[in-house]
Amino acid sequence: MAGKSPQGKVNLVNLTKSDYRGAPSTLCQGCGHNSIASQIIAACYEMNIIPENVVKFSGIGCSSKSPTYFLGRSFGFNGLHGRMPPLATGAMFGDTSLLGIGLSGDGDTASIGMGHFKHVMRRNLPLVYIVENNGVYGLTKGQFSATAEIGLSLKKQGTNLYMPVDIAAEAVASNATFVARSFAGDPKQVKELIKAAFSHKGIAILDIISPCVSFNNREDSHHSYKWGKLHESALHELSYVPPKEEIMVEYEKGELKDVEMHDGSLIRLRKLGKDYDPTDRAAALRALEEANKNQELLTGLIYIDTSHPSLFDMYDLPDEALNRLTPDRIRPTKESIDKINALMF
Amino acid sequence: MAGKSPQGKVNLVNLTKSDYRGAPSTLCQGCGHNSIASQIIAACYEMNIIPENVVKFSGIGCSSKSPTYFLGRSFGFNGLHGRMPPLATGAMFGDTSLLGIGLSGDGDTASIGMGHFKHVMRRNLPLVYIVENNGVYGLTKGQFSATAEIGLSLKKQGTNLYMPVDIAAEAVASNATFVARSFAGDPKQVKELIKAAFSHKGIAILDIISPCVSFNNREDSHHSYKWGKLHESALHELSYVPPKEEIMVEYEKGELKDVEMHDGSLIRLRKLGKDYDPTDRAAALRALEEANKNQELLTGLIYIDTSHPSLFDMYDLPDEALNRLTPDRIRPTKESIDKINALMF
Amino acid sequence: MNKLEVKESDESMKAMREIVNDFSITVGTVNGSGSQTSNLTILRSIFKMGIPVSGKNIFPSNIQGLPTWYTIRVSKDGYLARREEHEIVIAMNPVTFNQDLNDLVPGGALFYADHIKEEITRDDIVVYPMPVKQLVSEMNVPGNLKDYVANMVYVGILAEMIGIDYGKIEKALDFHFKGKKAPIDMNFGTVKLAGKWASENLNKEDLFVLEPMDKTDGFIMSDGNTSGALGSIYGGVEFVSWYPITPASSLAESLNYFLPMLRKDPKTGKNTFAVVQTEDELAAVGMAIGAGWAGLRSMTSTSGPGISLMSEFTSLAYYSEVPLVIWDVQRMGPSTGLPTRTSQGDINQAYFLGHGDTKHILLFPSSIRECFEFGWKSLDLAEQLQTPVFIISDLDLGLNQWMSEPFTYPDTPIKRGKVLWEEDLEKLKQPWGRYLDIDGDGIPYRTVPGNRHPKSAYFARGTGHDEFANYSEDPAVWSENMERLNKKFDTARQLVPKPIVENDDNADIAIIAFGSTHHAIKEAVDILKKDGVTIDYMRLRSLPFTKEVSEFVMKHNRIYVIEMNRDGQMNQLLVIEYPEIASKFISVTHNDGMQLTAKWIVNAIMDKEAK
Amino acid sequence: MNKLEVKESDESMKAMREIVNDFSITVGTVNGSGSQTSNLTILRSIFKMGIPVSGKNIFPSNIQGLPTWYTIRVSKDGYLARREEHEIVIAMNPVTFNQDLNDLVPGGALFYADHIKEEITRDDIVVYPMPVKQLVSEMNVPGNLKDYVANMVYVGILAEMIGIDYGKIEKALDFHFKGKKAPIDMNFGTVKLAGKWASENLNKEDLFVLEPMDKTDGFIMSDGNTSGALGSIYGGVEFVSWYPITPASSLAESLNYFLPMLRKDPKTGKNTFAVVQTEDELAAVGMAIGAGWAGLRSMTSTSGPGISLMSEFTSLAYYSEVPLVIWDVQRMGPSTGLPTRTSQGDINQAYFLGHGDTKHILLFPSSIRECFEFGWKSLDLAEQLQTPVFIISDLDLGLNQWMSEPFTYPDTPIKRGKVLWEEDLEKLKQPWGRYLDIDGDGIPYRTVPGNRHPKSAYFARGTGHDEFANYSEDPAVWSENMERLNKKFDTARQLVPKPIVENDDNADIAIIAFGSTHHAIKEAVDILKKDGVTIDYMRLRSLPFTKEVSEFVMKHNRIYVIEMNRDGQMNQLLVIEYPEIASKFISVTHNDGMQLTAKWIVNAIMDKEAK
Ligand SMILES: Cc1ncc(C[n+]2csc(CCOP(=O)(O)OP(=O)(O)O)c2C)c(N)n1
Ligand SMILES: Cc1ncc(C[n+]2csc(CCOP(=O)(O)OP(=O)(O)O)c2C)c(N)n1
Ligand code: SF4
Ligand code: SF4
Ligand SMILES: [Mg+2]
Ligand SMILES: [Mg+2]
Repeated sequence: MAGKSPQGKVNLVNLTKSDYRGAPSTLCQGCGHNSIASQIIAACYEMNIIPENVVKFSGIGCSSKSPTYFLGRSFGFNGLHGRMPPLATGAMFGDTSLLGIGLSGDGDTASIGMGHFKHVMRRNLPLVYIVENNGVYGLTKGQFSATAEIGLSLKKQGTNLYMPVDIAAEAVASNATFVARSFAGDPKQVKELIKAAFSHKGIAILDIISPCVSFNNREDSHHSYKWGKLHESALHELSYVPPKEEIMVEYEKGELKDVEMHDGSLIRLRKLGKDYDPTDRAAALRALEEANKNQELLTGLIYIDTSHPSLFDMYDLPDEALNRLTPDRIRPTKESIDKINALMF
Repeated sequence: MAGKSPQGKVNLVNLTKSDYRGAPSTLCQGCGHNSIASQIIAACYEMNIIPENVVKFSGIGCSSKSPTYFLGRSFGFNGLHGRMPPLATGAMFGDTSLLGIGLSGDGDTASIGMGHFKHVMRRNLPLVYIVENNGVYGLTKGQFSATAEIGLSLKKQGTNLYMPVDIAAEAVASNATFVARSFAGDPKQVKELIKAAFSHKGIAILDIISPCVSFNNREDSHHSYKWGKLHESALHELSYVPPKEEIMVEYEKGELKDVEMHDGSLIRLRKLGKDYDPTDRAAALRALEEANKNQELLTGLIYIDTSHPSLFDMYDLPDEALNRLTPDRIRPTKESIDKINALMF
Repeated sequence: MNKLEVKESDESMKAMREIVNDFSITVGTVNGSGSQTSNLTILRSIFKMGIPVSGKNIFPSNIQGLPTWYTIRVSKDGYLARREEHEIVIAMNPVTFNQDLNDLVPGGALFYADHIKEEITRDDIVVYPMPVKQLVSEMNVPGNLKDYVANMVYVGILAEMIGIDYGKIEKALDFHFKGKKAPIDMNFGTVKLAGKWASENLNKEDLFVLEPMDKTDGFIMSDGNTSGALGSIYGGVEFVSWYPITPASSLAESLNYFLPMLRKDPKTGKNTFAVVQTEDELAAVGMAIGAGWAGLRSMTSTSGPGISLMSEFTSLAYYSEVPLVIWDVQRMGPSTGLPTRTSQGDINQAYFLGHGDTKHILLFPSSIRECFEFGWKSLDLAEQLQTPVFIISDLDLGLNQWMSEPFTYPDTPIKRGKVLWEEDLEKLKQPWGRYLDIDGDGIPYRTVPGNRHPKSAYFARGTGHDEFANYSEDPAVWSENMERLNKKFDTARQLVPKPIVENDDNADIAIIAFGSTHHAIKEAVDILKKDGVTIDYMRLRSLPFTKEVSEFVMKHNRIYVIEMNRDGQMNQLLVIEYPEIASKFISVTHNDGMQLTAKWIVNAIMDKEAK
Repeated sequence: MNKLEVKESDESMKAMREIVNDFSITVGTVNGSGSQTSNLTILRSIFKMGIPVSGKNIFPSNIQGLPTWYTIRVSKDGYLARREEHEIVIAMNPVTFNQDLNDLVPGGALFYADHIKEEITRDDIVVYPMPVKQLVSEMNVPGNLKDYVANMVYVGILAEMIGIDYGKIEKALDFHFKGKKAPIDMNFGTVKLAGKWASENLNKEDLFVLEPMDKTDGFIMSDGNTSGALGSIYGGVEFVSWYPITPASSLAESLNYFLPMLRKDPKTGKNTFAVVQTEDELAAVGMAIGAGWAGLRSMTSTSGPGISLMSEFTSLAYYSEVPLVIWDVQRMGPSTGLPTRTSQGDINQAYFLGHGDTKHILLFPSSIRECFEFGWKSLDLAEQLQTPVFIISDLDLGLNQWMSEPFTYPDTPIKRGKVLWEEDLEKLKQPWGRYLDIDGDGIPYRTVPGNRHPKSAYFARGTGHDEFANYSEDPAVWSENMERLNKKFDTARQLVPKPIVENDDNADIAIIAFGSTHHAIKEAVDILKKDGVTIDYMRLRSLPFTKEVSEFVMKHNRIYVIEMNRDGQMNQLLVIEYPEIASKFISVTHNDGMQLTAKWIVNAIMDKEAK
C-alpha cells in the first residue's frame, strides 16, 4: 500500500511527496535555502497541487538555483540576476491558470533587482515571491548584500557601511498585497505561509531569513541561525486552513483572527502577545520599524489585502490560456484589412 | 548701485540673482519645473552659495533638462535616464566640499531609476535630490509614470491600471535621512525646503509635485495645479534659519519646533494643525499612509535624521579634494614594489 | 515686394515655365503650436488630389517652443525621399526666419507671417507676406485656440496660391477631426477666409503649381510605426511590453489604439492580447522573453538606448532559444544623441547584441508595406527559429508620413514553429529533449508552460545545458550546443526575407543599401542612369545574408555600401561575410541625423567613381 | 596493485627513463572541501624548489560539494599552458573516480583515497592507494578540521613519491598561514606523517620525479586579478565601483586588500581612494563615469553579463568623453553561460559597446606582468584620451596562478592628460571650449568640478553638443563632432601598447593571437619549429590596431588568428581593418571553456596547412 512509508503516502491528487521533488541539491549542507525548498515541497504536497500546474522562476544566485531542487515536474526558468519579476510577469500571461513561484535572493531582489521588485508589486502579479534572505551574495562567495546590517564584519569583506534594505518594509511601502516574513529555522511557519501565499490572488512577498552557512552564519550576524533563533518574534501562530475544512480545535474568544482568502481558504492567526491586525498598513510599517529598532526578527503575516484586483483581473483575457488560442483567434479577418486601409489617410 | 533693482541686488558673496541663472528655459510655459528652477535660484542666492561650489546632476526628461536653466556657472552632468544617482555618487567623490543637486523626474526616479534611487539613500550621499513629480513622462509626450494614481485617464494613454509609487514613503521606508514633499504651486515652501536640504549632511529627498501643463494638468489629476491647490495639507509652516541669525518674531510656546542642522542652521517648524514630529519614522509613514487614504497632498518636512553619518564620513578621505592630489600622493613609492613582490608566493 | 529677376511678361510663356507637381514646401514654425494639424492637412489634401507626396518632420527634443520644420515633397514621379532644395518656404518662426529664407532656392516662394519684422535680404525669390494675426482676429475663435487656428491661415493662403483643392482640404480636416463638426468648421472657415484674402490681395508670381493627378488612387499614407503595429496585430501578437522612448513610442501606442479594435476574441469577445508599459527596457525585454517562452507571440519596441539595456536579456533569449520580436526604431547615438533625428547606427550593436558569441536575425524594412509585412513575418520567424528577431526601423521611416500601396493581408498562415502539446508528446516515439536537434536544421522542439503532459516540463536556463535541458558544464556539451546554434543561424538564411535587386542593368558597379534610405537611393539610381552612369542596386532586407546576396556581390566589381552612420556598419558585416572579395566594398556613409537625399548619393558616387 | 606493463628490472635503466620536472599532476576533489590549500601548497613548494610550475583550477559554479579539479603543470622548460595529458592523478572524489582514472596517460600514476571503493579497470598505470582516513585519525585534529587535514595527506604522500622538498612545504605552509603556528604545525604534521607512511609502505613504480632547479629565482607567482589590482594601485586609481561577479570579483577584493596597505596619503595618512560596492553593474559603471568626469582616476571591473549592462553608460562616456577603465575578466557566454570557465568571447561586444557609432580602446594583457602594467597604463590612457579603456582579461588569466617575472615599478610618470585648472584657464589666451580640438589630435581640453574658475564650468551631456558644450541639434555640429571622435581614435593608435612579434622567422605563415592563449601558442610555435614548420607569431596587445599590426599582416601570406570563442571575433575585426587582404586571415577558434593547449593548436594548424 502506498500509504505505508511517509514518502510513499499519496495525497488527494494521488501523488507522493517525491513527486514534488527536484534534482538533488548542489547547495551547501545546512544552507537555509535547502530547508525552504523542503517546505515548498511539503506545502505543495499538502495542498494537493498538481506540479504541472506550477511554474517556477528565479534570478541568479544560490537561492535562484534552488528551483532545480523542487518540483521537477514543473516548468521553470532560471533567468538573469535581478530580473526574475519581468520574466515571470511575461510568462504568467501565457496561461493565467498556472500557479507561479518566484525564487530570489536578497542580492537578486534588493540590489540589482530592486526596481523590478518594486514594480511587480505595483502590478499585483499573482506570484508567490520568495526572497531567501541571507545578507550576503552566496554564489559569488560572500560579499555583503543590501540586506546586511550596518556594521556587519565579514572576514574577507571588511565592514558593511550602508544601511540595510528591509525587504518586508519595502514591500509594505510599495503596496504589496501580501507581505510576510519568516525564518528558515522555523519550518512550520514557512510552510504555512507558503500555503497561504499560494491562495493569495496577487503578489505574495515572503521575506525568509535563510542563513548562509558558508559565508554569514556567525552568531552575531542578523542572518545566522543562532541570531534568528534567539531573536525571532512571531506576530502570531499561523495556520493555513484549506477551503471547506472543518476545524476541531477550540480556542478562546478573541484569541483567533481569520483572514479569508479569495478561494475560501483561511489564514488562521492565533494571538501570541499583543493584538496585531495584518490588514492595517500603517501598523505593519510601525511594527517593522519597531522590530528593527529592538533588534527583533519579526515573523508572520505582516500585511494582507485580499481585495485589490490582481494583474490579470485588470486585463480582460479569455478563460482559455492565451498560449492555446488557435491562429484564427489571433489573426484578424481578411475583411478587416480593407477597413484599416481606409483609415490610412 | 548694485542694490537698486531687485535683480541687481548683491548678496553676501557679492553676486546678483542673475549670477544664479542658467540658459533660457525650453520647457513649456507654465511647467512646474520652471517654477522649481526659480526657487533653486532664489534659495542659492539667499543662502549666499557660490555657484562654482555647486555641481548639478540629472537623468533624462523635461525635469532632467532643467539644470540647464539654473546655475549656469556650476558644473553639471545631464546623464542617462534613471541613472543620476550613480553618476552623482561617483562625481561627488571628486571634491567632497562641493554641494550637489540631483534633479530627476518621477519617471526617471520611480520607474527606470528605482533601484539607484533606493541605493543612493542607503549610502546617505550628501545630495539635494529633487524629484519633479508630475505623474507622467513629459518629454516622451505624456505616458503614465509610476507615480500616476490608479484609475487616472489620459487622452492618448487610456487608464492607469497599476498602483502608484509614493516617492516620499519610499524614501522614508529606505532610511533616507531627509524626506520632504512639496508642491510647485507653493513656491515659498519649496524654497525653504531647498535651503534646509542644502544644509543637510546626507541625502535629502524632495518629492515636489510639479504639474505638467501639456499632458497632466486636468483638474482631477493628482498632479495638477488645481488638485494640488485644493488638496495641499502642509504639516507645518517651515522656514530655514541660517546659522547664527537672530530671529525677532515671537511665537507662542509649543507652537515652534526647531530642527538643528549640522552646520548650525535651523529648520523652524511652526505648528499648523496637530503636532507632528519629523524625527519619528513610524509617524512619518503613518502620516503619508493616511494622507494617501484621505486624498491629501501632504507637504512639509516629513522625516529628518541629522545624526546618521554621511557617505563621506564613512570613507576616511583627506580634507583636500581627491581630484587635486598630486601624482606623488597617489602612486605608492618605488620601494613598496619590492615588498609587494615578496608577498607574491 | 521683391520680384523675380527674370520675369516673363507673356502669360503663356510663364505657363510653359510653370513647375507642376514637383517641388518641396517647408514650413518653419515652433513645436507645440499646433502646426502639425496644418501640415498634415496640406499633405493630405495634396495626396487626395492624386499627387504623390511625402512629409517629413524635423523636430527638436522638447515639447514646446523650439524651432520645428515640416517639409512636404510633391513629386509627380512618386519620389518620396527628402530633397535638399526648398522651393516654397512658409516662415512662421521669427527665430529661424533668416535661416529659412536662406534655404530657399532662387526663384522660390516665401510665405511669411507679417508680424515677423525681419529684413528680407534676398531679391531672387518671390515673397508673400501673410496677415496672420489680422485674419485670426477676423475669425471668431476662443482664445486658447487662436494659435492653432493661426496655422490654418497659411494653409488657406498656400492653397490659393499653388492650387490646393478646397474640397480636398475639407476632406482632410474631416478625416483629421474624425468628423467632429465644430473643429472642422472652425479650421476650414479659417482656410477659406485666408484663401479668399490671398485671392484678393496676392499676385501669383512664383512658378509652383499643383494639378490633380490619379497617381494616389488606391494608395494609403501612413508612418512606419503605425504600420509595424498593424503588421504585428495581423501577425497575431499576443503580448507586448514596452517602455516609452522617442521615436519608438508611437509603435506601442498604435498597438494600444488598434488592438482593441482588431483583436477581440471571435469566440468570447475577450482580449487576445495584453500590453504592459514597463518600468524600463530591461523589464520590457524580460517580460517579452517570459511571454515568448510561455508560448505567446511576443514583442517589444524601443530605440538605441533601450537596445543597449536589452543586451544581457537578449543574450539569454539567444542562448535559451526564446522567440520574441524586438523593434528598434533607430535614432542618432551614441548615448542620448539626437533623439529626434534619424540614423542607421544600431546595426552592429543589434547584430552582436549580448556578451559571448551572439549573432541575431535582423530585418530591415524600407517602406510602410514592409513595416507591416515584417510586423507579422517577424513573429513567424521568431517562433520558427526560436530566437529573438530584430526589426531595424528608423525615425524617418517610423515617424514620417509615407505614401504606400495599401496593406495586404498576410499570404501565409501563422507559423508557430516546432511546439509540442500534450497530444504531440503522447504520439512521440523517441525521447523528447528540449535542445535535441532531431531534424538536422539546428532547431529543436519546444514545449511551453501550461502543457500538462508529465514529460513536457523542462527547466530553462542561461547556463550550460545538455540536449535534455539538464545543467551541464561539460566542455563538449557546451561547444556542441553553440555549434548547433550556429547551424540554426544558417537555417535562418533560408527563412529570412531575401534581398531585392531593385535595379539590374548588368552594370559593373552596384549599390547595396537597406531600410529607409531606399527611396533616396532609388531616385539617385534613376538620376545616375540619366547621367549615363548605370549602376545596379540591391536592397538588403535581413541578416544573416542569404545566397542571393552572395550572387549579387560576386557579380559586381565595385560595390557602394550606403548607410546612415559613421563607421559603415553594414559594410563591416559584408566584409566579415565575404572576406575573399572584401576590397570590392566601398563604404559610403552619411551621419548627421538628416535623411539621405538623392543628390547627396549621386555626388558621393560620382566623386568616388571619378577617383 | 597494478603494474606497468613494460618495467625495467635494472635501476639505472629506470633512472635513465625517469621523467624529470616535466609532467602534470591533477587533483580531483570536491569544492568547498579545503583542497585548495593543499593544491597551493604543492604548487608553492615546487615553485620554491626552483622548478617552473603553474596551476589551473577547473571548478563548478557552486560553493560546495561538486567535482573540482586542480592541475599542476611542472615544466622544466617554463611552459605555463594547460596540457591535455595527466601524468599523475590524485583521486579524492568517488564521483569522478572513473573519469579521473581514464584521463591518466599510460604509464601514469594514480594516487587515490583508499575509502573509494571503485574498481580499477586499467593495468597500464601505477596505482598508489592512500589510507587517508586512517592517517587523519592518527593526527590529533579537531573534528571540524578533519576534512581539511585529509587533503594534506595527499600532499605528504605525493611529496614523498615524487620528491617534493619538505623544507619547501613547510615554507609554503608558513606563507599560506601567514606564520600562524597552530595551523602550520597541524598541516605540516600531517604532511610529514603521510610522507613517512608512504616511505614505509609504497614502492616508487612510476617515472615522475622532481629535481631542484634554479629557474624560479627572482620570479613571483600571482593571478591576473591580483596583479591588475596592484597595477591599478600603482596607476593611482582613486575611485573603484564594482559589483560582484565571477571571475572578476577578486580583482576588486584585491583592491580592498591592498589599497589600505599602499595608498594612505603620505601627507595626511588618509585614504587616497574610495571603493564602492554598488547595487548593480549599471551603477558600477555610472559611478566610475561620475568619478572620471570629476577628475578621479576611476575604474570598474566585471565580466560579460556586467559588460552588457554597462552598454548604455559606456556610450555616454564615449560621447561625453569621460575617462575610466573597465576590466572585463571574461567568462563563457552568451547569457550566464559557464561562469567558471574561460573565454575570449567579449571582443566584439566590448569594441562596439553602445548604440550608435562607438569604437572603444581595448587592451589585452596576456601575463601577470601585463595585468600589472596595463593596470596602471590604462589609467594614463583613459585620461590622455578622455574615453573608456577596456582591459580584456579572462578567467584563466584572472584566477589561476601564473609564474612571472616580478612586478616592475611604472617607468613613466602619471599622465593626467589635458586637464585645465584655475591657473591654466587664467593663462589661456584663446577661449576655452570643452570639445574644441586645439591640438588637431581630436583630444580637447577638459576641466573638472571643483575648479573654481568662473569660466571652468560646463554642462556635460549625452545629447548633441557643440565645441563649447552647448546643446545642439545642428546636423553639421553633430557629424563634425563624431568625426573628431574618430580622429581621437586614430590618435589612440599612437598611444596604445604595440603588438609584440613573439616569433620572427621570416616565415610565410603566421599566427595572430592575444591574451591568455599566448602561453599555449608560444609552446605550439616551438613544437611546430621542432617539427619543421616555421611560423611567425604576433601577439596583439590592443585595439585599435597600430601600424606594427599592418606591417606584420602585410608581410605574411596565411595568417592564423587563434582565439577562444566561436565566431572568430578578433578575426572579424582584422578583416574589417584590412579588407584588401582579408582573405589572408584564417580563423582558428576553440570554444569549450577549457584553456587552449599547445597540442590543440599544433593539430589545428597542421590540419589547415595540410589542406
Ligand atoms: C548581471 C550579473 N551580475 C553579477 C552576477 C554574479 N552573481 C551571481 S549570483 C550573485 C549574487 C547572489 O546573491 P543572492 O541573490 O543574495 O543569492 P544567494 O547566493 O545569497 O542565495 C551575483 C552577484 C550575475 N550573475 N549577473
Ligand atoms: C534608456 C532610456 N529609455 C527611455 C528614454 C526616453 N525617455 C526620455 S525622458 C523619459 C521620461 C521622462 O519622464 P520623467 O522622468 O517623469 O520626466 P518629465 O519629462 O516628466 O519631467 C523617457 C522615458 C531614454 N531617454 N532613455
Ligand atoms: S554559499 Fe551560502 S547561500 Fe550558497 S549554498 Fe552555500 S550556504 Fe547556501
Ligand atoms: S511637457 Fe510637461 S513636463 Fe515637459 S516641459 Fe512641458 S509641461 Fe513641463
Ligand atoms: Mg543572498
Ligand atoms: Mg514626469
